[in-house]
Amino acid sequence: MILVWLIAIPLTGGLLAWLLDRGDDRLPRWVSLAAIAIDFVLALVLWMQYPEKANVLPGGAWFVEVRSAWIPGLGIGFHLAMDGLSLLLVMLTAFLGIMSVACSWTEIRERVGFFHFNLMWTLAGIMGVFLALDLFLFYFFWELMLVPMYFLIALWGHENRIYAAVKFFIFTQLSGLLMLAAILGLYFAHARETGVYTFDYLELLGTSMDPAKAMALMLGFLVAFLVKLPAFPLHTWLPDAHTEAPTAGSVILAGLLLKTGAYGLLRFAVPLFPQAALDFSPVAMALAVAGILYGAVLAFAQKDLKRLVAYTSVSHMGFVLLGVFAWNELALQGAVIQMVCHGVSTGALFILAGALQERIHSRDLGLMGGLWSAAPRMGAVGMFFGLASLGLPGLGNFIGEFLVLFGAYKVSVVMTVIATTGLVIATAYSLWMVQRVFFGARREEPRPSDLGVREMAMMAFMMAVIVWIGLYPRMVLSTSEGALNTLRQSAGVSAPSERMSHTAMPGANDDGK
Amino acid sequence: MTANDFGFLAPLLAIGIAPVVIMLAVAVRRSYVLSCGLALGGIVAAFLALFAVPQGMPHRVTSLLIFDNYALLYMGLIFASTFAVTLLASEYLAARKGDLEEFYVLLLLACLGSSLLVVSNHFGAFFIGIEILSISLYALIGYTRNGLSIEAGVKYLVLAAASSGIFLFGIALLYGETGTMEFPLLAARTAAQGTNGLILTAGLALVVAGIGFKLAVAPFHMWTADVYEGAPAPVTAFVATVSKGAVFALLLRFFAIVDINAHHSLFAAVAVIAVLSMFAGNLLALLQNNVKRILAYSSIAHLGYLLVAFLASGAMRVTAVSFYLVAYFITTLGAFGVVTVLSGKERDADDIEDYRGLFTRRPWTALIFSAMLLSLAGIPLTAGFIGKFYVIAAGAGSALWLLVVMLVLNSAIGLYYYLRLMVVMYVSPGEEKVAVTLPLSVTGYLVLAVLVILLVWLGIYPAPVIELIRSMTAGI
Amino acid sequence: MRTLLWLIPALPFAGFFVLAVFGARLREKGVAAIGAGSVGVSAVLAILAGISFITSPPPGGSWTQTLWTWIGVDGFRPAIAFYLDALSLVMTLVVTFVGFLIHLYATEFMSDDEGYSRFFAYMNLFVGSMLTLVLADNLLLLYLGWEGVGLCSYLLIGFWYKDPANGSAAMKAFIVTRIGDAAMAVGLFLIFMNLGTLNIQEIMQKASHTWPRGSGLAVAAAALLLGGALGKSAQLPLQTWLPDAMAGPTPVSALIHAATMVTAGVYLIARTNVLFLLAPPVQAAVAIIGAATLLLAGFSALTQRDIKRVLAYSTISQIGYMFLALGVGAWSAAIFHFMTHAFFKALLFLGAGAVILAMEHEHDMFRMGGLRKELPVTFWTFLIGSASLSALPLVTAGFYSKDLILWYSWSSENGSPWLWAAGLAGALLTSIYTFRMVFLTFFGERKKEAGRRPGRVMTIPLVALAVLSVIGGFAELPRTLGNMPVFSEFVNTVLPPVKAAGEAQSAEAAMQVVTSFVSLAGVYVAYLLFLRKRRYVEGLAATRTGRALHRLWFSGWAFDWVYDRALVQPFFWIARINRDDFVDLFYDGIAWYNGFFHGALSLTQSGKVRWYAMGIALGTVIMVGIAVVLL
Amino acid sequence: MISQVPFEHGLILAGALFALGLIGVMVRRNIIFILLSIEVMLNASGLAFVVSGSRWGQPDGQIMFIFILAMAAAEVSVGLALVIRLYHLYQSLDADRASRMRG
Repeated sequence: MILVWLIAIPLTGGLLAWLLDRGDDRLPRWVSLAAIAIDFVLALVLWMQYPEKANVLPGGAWFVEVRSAWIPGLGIGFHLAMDGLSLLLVMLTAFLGIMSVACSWTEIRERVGFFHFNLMWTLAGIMGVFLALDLFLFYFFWELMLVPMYFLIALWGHENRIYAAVKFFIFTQLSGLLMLAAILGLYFAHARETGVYTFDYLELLGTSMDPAKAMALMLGFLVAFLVKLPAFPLHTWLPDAHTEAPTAGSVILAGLLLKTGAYGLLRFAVPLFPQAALDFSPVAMALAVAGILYGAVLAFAQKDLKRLVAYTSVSHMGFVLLGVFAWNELALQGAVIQMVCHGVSTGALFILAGALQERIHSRDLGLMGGLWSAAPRMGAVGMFFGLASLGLPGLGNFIGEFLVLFGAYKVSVVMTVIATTGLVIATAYSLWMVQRVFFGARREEPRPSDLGVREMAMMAFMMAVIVWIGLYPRMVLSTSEGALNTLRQSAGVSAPSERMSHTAMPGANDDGK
Repeated sequence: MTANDFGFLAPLLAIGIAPVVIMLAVAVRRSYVLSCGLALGGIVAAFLALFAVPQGMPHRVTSLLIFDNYALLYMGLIFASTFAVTLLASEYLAARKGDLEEFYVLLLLACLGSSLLVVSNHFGAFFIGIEILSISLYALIGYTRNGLSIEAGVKYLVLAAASSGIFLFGIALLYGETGTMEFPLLAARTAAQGTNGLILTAGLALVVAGIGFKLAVAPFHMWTADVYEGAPAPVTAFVATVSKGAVFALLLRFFAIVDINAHHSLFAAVAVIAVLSMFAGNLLALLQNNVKRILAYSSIAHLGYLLVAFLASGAMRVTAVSFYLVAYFITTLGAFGVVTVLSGKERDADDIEDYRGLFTRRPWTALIFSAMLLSLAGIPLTAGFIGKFYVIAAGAGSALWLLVVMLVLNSAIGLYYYLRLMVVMYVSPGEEKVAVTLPLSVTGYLVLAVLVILLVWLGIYPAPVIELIRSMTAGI
Repeated sequence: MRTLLWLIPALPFAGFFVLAVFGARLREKGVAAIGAGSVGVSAVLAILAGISFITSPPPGGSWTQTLWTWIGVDGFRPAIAFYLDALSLVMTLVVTFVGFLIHLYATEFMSDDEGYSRFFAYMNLFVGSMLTLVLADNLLLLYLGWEGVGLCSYLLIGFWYKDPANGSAAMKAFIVTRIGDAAMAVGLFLIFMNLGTLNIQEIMQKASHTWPRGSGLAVAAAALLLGGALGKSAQLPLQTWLPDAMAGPTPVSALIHAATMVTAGVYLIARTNVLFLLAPPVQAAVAIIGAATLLLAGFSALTQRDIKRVLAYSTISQIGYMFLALGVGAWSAAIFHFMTHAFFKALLFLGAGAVILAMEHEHDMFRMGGLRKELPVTFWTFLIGSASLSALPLVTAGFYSKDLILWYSWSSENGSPWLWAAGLAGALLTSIYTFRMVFLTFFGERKKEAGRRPGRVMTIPLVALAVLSVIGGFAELPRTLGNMPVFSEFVNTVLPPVKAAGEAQSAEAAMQVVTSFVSLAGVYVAYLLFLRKRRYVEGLAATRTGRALHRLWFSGWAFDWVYDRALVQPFFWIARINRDDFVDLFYDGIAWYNGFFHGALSLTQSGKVRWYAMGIALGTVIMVGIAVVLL
Repeated sequence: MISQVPFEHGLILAGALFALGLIGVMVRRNIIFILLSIEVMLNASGLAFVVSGSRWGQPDGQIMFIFILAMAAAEVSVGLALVIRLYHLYQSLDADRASRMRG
């Protein structure tokens, strides 16, 4: 039941926030904060109960599960379940949820209730995506989170918000519908094989079909997840959406929505079609590497701070894609860490960008510079997250990226080497960003004020998480371990790493020449 | 004809007698409220009569009509929709001048024609039903007698009559080839003849073309926007829902008896129509600024989607079409309902600018309209989502992948204008527009509230309705 | 002591944390106490550790302290663990002790700077990272320290952030070293993939069992690690960042860009010596790169005007010597030179800092002169440092260490006369440019009044380092001069001994005479050219070849120019032309076509009923046509 | 029994009439003539029914024709009413004038 609560509390909180929006706009804020904080506490409680070795649980790594009929006529059930992977992402969702409410505290002044309604419902949808185990239910949540997100961008965004919001919506909706078609294809394929019509993930696992069909269906899933992730060349909605969204919207987009794509890959695309995913993995890894480099180069070129950060997401999520399609334990663990850390660090960068925009009313890097002397705390925090995004060891992102690369090296030496050069470009854009914003002499008066207590508190939490994961990632790793092992088992033994490891030795030799 | 037959005919009789009563009442004394009330009473009576039909379905009354669960389901849908239209129209019309009582006579006649369509088992009945419907609609569309309304009426009349000619010719060809106009017999003889008779196929194609006009599918769609725009908003709602739904129900019944999958060339032609409709509808609506026209074009696209399910085979086909129609009825009635309650005396609220900042002026109306638009776009928590899911499922189940992909692409295009319309309502109005300030229409909002509740209920928990539709359409 | 090992790096980290969080609220004295104090305590602990390590040598010659498993995935279990053996002990001692002296110096040098606490926070972070680097028991933790010191280098070069030029220099430093680091990262992947561990000692063991000498994988692994070392130690071809790094405050140059961080590459190669021994081509490359670098940098140092840039090129050149030593297998000699270099180069930088402070931030040596009288302590200590750098015979530390390198470059198995000749030429260059610097700065006519004189706190480190620059060399007395190889015996508990070709002792003595003569000759040449007969030099520089060479050397052999044209500008160009993301054009195109079709279709909605009828007629014809044709 | 006109011949005649009517709808601008052309179309269909009925010797075709007549009458009466309103609005019977709604 606790899983239902996780989704229901933000839904209710959002509704309450909206209904209570009568004059005093503090009420909706507090209600939302309370709702999402309760969620966070629930998630923490679950984490504390999380069994040390979840993968020895019978029947998979699910340690909380809810199942009831929904539309029995079509084999649709209301099936939520949580394993370590979902747990981590749910915690991330609640954590960034708290941050996104907090970072809107002074930024949003219009239609506060409705804003928080949308915020909470987006979060609820995301929670649902991470928990759903019925493919129809998954798709339901997948689509559900779009509408409030659309409103967040379209109503509270910046100059070009409508364009960005529509672009975002159309990209995700179109790819989502392709996924729906693929879900249905799988549904019928399974029914043809077994005579049972069901959307239940656990039953659909291991459906056998001919390779061409499996590949087509896998691509249907993949396109939805790659758009969300986003992978090159399906990424172009992201810079617009991230740039135009209000701060909370950017935080949720970058921190959580992108993770739903990665989660989908991990949970559905690969385990449901292991062979097709295996066959496709060279292409996917190439796309990942292209994304890493392409996003990094574009980030370097940007003049708009939020746009810059947005392109870094393209680059960083490339590592996740690389990790997922390397599909060995190292790479998968790395992808999970990268998801969590990218969520937090990019979220923090967007919050900073938002704080800057509140102060100097611009995101143009050309108009910034020299802010360190006026706002040293902001500078230090900006530096910190800049370093996190370039993958400085000791910070969480490093663990993620390096585990992915370690894992990917087992599968493809060439891809790994190219991806590693992305680290150099990441250095260039991160330092460039810090340089442009904080260093140099301040040209324009007045001097912006430094981060306040609320903002500093948020930043402190986020920095703590990044350092904690950077130095002691084992709590995260052991949480996702069981889940990832189960996923790898359910995908069967023919995971790419097993096959490719035979070729890794000569590959390494070639590289050495 | 036996007493038992009359039991089955009761709903039709009720809906047929009501206009006569209204006419008589008007002859005695003109009373708007009375005729409106009588109309509502007639519909309610007809609806209740649906529950009182005798045992022994399916039951044929002469060779013309057949009463089965399927017919009852669609009659129920038609009656309920007409009821909603009547309520919407009551206040809409009350704000206007002129003789208004006859409106309900025409509306009930149109309803009768529609009902006849869903029980017809014979081209004769089909013809009579569709003409009763059409001729009533000519008058209804031109009812408010302003320039646009008349223009729309004339256009509809000319084109509908021409398309009647087309399907009549088609029926004549079929009849000439098979010697019968009774559906089951026709199907049997067609099957016996083989499916590649030239005249037979041409006849079927002509029938489909004529029906295509009523359904407003491309390339027979061009009247739609003009008629939707010119007709009074409640009539538009009726045209968009009841008239299309009834014709589609007939189409579905006919081609359930005459297996369309056996007619490959016809199947291809209908597939082409489906694709053309999707693209034409969505592309036409893309940058349109008139809300009624947007909804018109959107309905063209939706009929295209519906044809995808129609072309599917297997058990899911009828359920998918029926569920989609139910969702579509609710959504479309809701959308035009919003247009109706926002419309002023002079003209309907059909300019997109009328909706600018609606959320600040009338939050609930804006939300209802948003819900309807989201449902049209097929977003979760609305009936439209389940409907679209069902349609794609039917298509995927029959491996109509090309059509499914087209549907998916078009949904994305369609999204653009739904979102465009939606976001206009939420942006802050530049200066407070006082163009449309009507007193709140109580019955109108009542209808809208019920529709929204149905919409969300179907979106969240569609299982009972799906089961109902399944059991009711099992015989087809 | 063993259980307190972790405190050595942890204390500076703690200092960093305190200063970062509370620094803004502390007064300068408090900041100085925390900043210098944490490193001081760490130095004391290091000395205690050293004493206990030497007095009671542990079995196996090392201590390991594992704090916790850092990452535990699959077989990948690098730990946060510290490993102390002779090599890391030497490094630790130098880092903490020299580090402490420089911190002390900086408490005065940096006074009244608005970023006082920030400075010490960064410095503490640096020391902590550097200690992590040298004490790491696995390559991943080493990499953490490695990147950490790179970060601090970046932060401190750009410390005076208001001048964008400093920021650019800082970015250049970080990015260039990151290029090397990327190679090193790939090396880590390769090593883990093939050996299944990142623990340094295990790597050493497994590598020698798994990989035959000269095998492809061993070569690749060594080459990739070398890539990292080249970047960090500013060796060819990644040396270009170091001269620009002088934009940072002088104590930073002393600590990071002379004494410690830039020698991390040397440490890395020494630490992973087995890999290099398994890869002879790479080891040869190390020697050749070292030789080439020491010559190139020597020539560049000859032409610089900025006193700190002279020292920077000198640092590159001296690290070149260390690489040369590593390349010929003289592991202990490299480490020995690292130690003496840390003393005298830190001393020289601190001295230069005192000069610069006195000259009110004037860096150009040609605008100085005659400071001998005005800054006596600085002068004498600087002179000692210079002598040590020039390796003046017998009395300087530099002599002993450099001599060892030159000897082995001739005599060891991997040595060759060419390498030796390069080293010797380098030695000549070294003493010329060093004394050019001394003469220009402290002799000749006075061109500017000395302003602020160094106070006591700045003097103490100068003196202490001067003493070390003299006596530091006595830790290793060659066969010909007392034969007390204390240092190499100690270090060789970890490092393999030199494989000498077995040259006679007399040859070594002869060699020493030659080198002594060369370095003294260099001093004389400098005296002649830069103090007595300036016109020779000016005449030489005025010729066409002279001007061209001067320009070439002054610009550091035009590496910057080439990199700018070949790499940086193209990158900027690609970034600039694709700023708006050409992929988006595709989607924009789709949107445009949708709009276009909307317009086209809208034309069909003409409003004319006859036209609509035509549509219906046409549609009917098409319908019937399809149905009949496809029949 | 009177010798029958062959089914195909009848159909060809009906088809030709039908096409004429359809073309009339498309080319005539006068709304009255458009209505007339529609009558031609409907009657062509009626003719086809009669021919078909005679082929099978059934009355059904003729019954349908009567239906069509009735329907045509109803349609024309409503149509003429609308035409009168249209004429009031535009002072013209030109069908193309009634094109205020488009796009």
